[in-house]
Amino acid sequence: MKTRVLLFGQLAEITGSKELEMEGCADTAALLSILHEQFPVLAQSKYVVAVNQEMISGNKNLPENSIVALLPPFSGG
Amino acid sequence: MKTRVLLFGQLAEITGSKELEMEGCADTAALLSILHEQFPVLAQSKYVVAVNQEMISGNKNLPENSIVALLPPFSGG
Amino acid sequence: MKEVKLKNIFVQGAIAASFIADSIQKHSSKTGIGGHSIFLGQVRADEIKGKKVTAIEYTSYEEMALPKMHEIREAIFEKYELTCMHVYHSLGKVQAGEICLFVFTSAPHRKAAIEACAELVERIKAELPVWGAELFEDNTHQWKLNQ
Amino acid sequence: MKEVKLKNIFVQGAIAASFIADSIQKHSSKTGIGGHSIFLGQVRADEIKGKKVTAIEYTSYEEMALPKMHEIREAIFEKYELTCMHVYHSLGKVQAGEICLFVFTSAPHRKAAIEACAELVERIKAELPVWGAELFEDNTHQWKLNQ
Repeated sequence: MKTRVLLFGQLAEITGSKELEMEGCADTAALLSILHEQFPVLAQSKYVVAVNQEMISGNKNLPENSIVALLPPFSGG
Repeated sequence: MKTRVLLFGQLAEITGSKELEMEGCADTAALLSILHEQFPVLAQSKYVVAVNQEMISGNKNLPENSIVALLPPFSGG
Repeated sequence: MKEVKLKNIFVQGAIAASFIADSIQKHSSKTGIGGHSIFLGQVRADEIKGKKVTAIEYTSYEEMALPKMHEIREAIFEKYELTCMHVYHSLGKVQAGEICLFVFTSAPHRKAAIEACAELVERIKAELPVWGAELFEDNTHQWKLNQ
Repeated sequence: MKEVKLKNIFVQGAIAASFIADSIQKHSSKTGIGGHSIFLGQVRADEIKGKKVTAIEYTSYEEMALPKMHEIREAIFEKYELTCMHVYHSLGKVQAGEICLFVFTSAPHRKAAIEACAELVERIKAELPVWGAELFEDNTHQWKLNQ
């Protein structure tokens, strides 16, 4: 089961990439736990999570080919 | 004792003139009473009075060469 | 007699979009500005008792309007942290669809610019001795009333 | 998948004053409009720890930003009696002194235009997934924080 992970702003700098592909994550909690382990600074960063362009709170199942986006605080305008 | 009277907007239409010169008016009450007699529609019109570019309320003495302006409701912008 | 040099806000006829653009452009050198707020009054082709407004003709008692505008300007600068403030009001005839009022405030932060602009518009409409005659197609007119 | 045609609000680089003028000019044919309210965001040359911001580089998650903007647009049209509404936001690099956000509302009466514009600006800043990196003279940067 594949998941595309998109990273924006400072989060892309922390991971060194704007996009990651992850395998075998059944839900967002599992996915984030792997990411936090791999990138400890990410665990301390402020961000919200969107699955398939919808903001979520709490844990969320990830169907095949989901797109998970990690969004740091917005600063447009 | 001369007083210049300036009329704006619809008030100038009522009097037929944007400017009048009046003689012997010691105060604004005297001046307005003469004007109201001469132009009865003016008496029924809404306006504020300025003497030498300062808005007044109530009666006000008129020194020589005062400029009295009759200002209908503002509608700029 | 006040010896203050009064800024003239009145322009003859409509305010052109290109004039507004130039005014915006001039602020690019003021790099402390973070936000601009602009209000534009536009002449509406209202239909009143079956007759259409084609233009508004503005007149003012300028000798009173300019000192009053000066007073408003000072009060707004006192109240809000602004970088600059510009006000232009048409005199004479302005056709329906054309701009008759241009209020422009700039500030380091958006809140001051937005609030100052809104307050300026209200004060200009309420306090400046300016009158608009709404002209109809048949050459009659009526005097505008501000809401 | 929504089948709504989403309006693109993003433009590459700064928003030119001439573009704003054209946008204003186009409204002269809409003679039901009585007032326009415009907000312009301008990049500030802030000094942070002795280093000057020379530009902001904007990025967005457009696939989320455009549906969100659509939602905001609908809500604002629902809430205020507006004739029209236009929003443009820069992506990529915008130099200090240049315009990065253009919000433009028009209505028969000023109150709706002014309030809708102010609310739009707040919602755009709070809800659109857009990020600004403040670039310094020495090629370092920091991520902007909205107030």
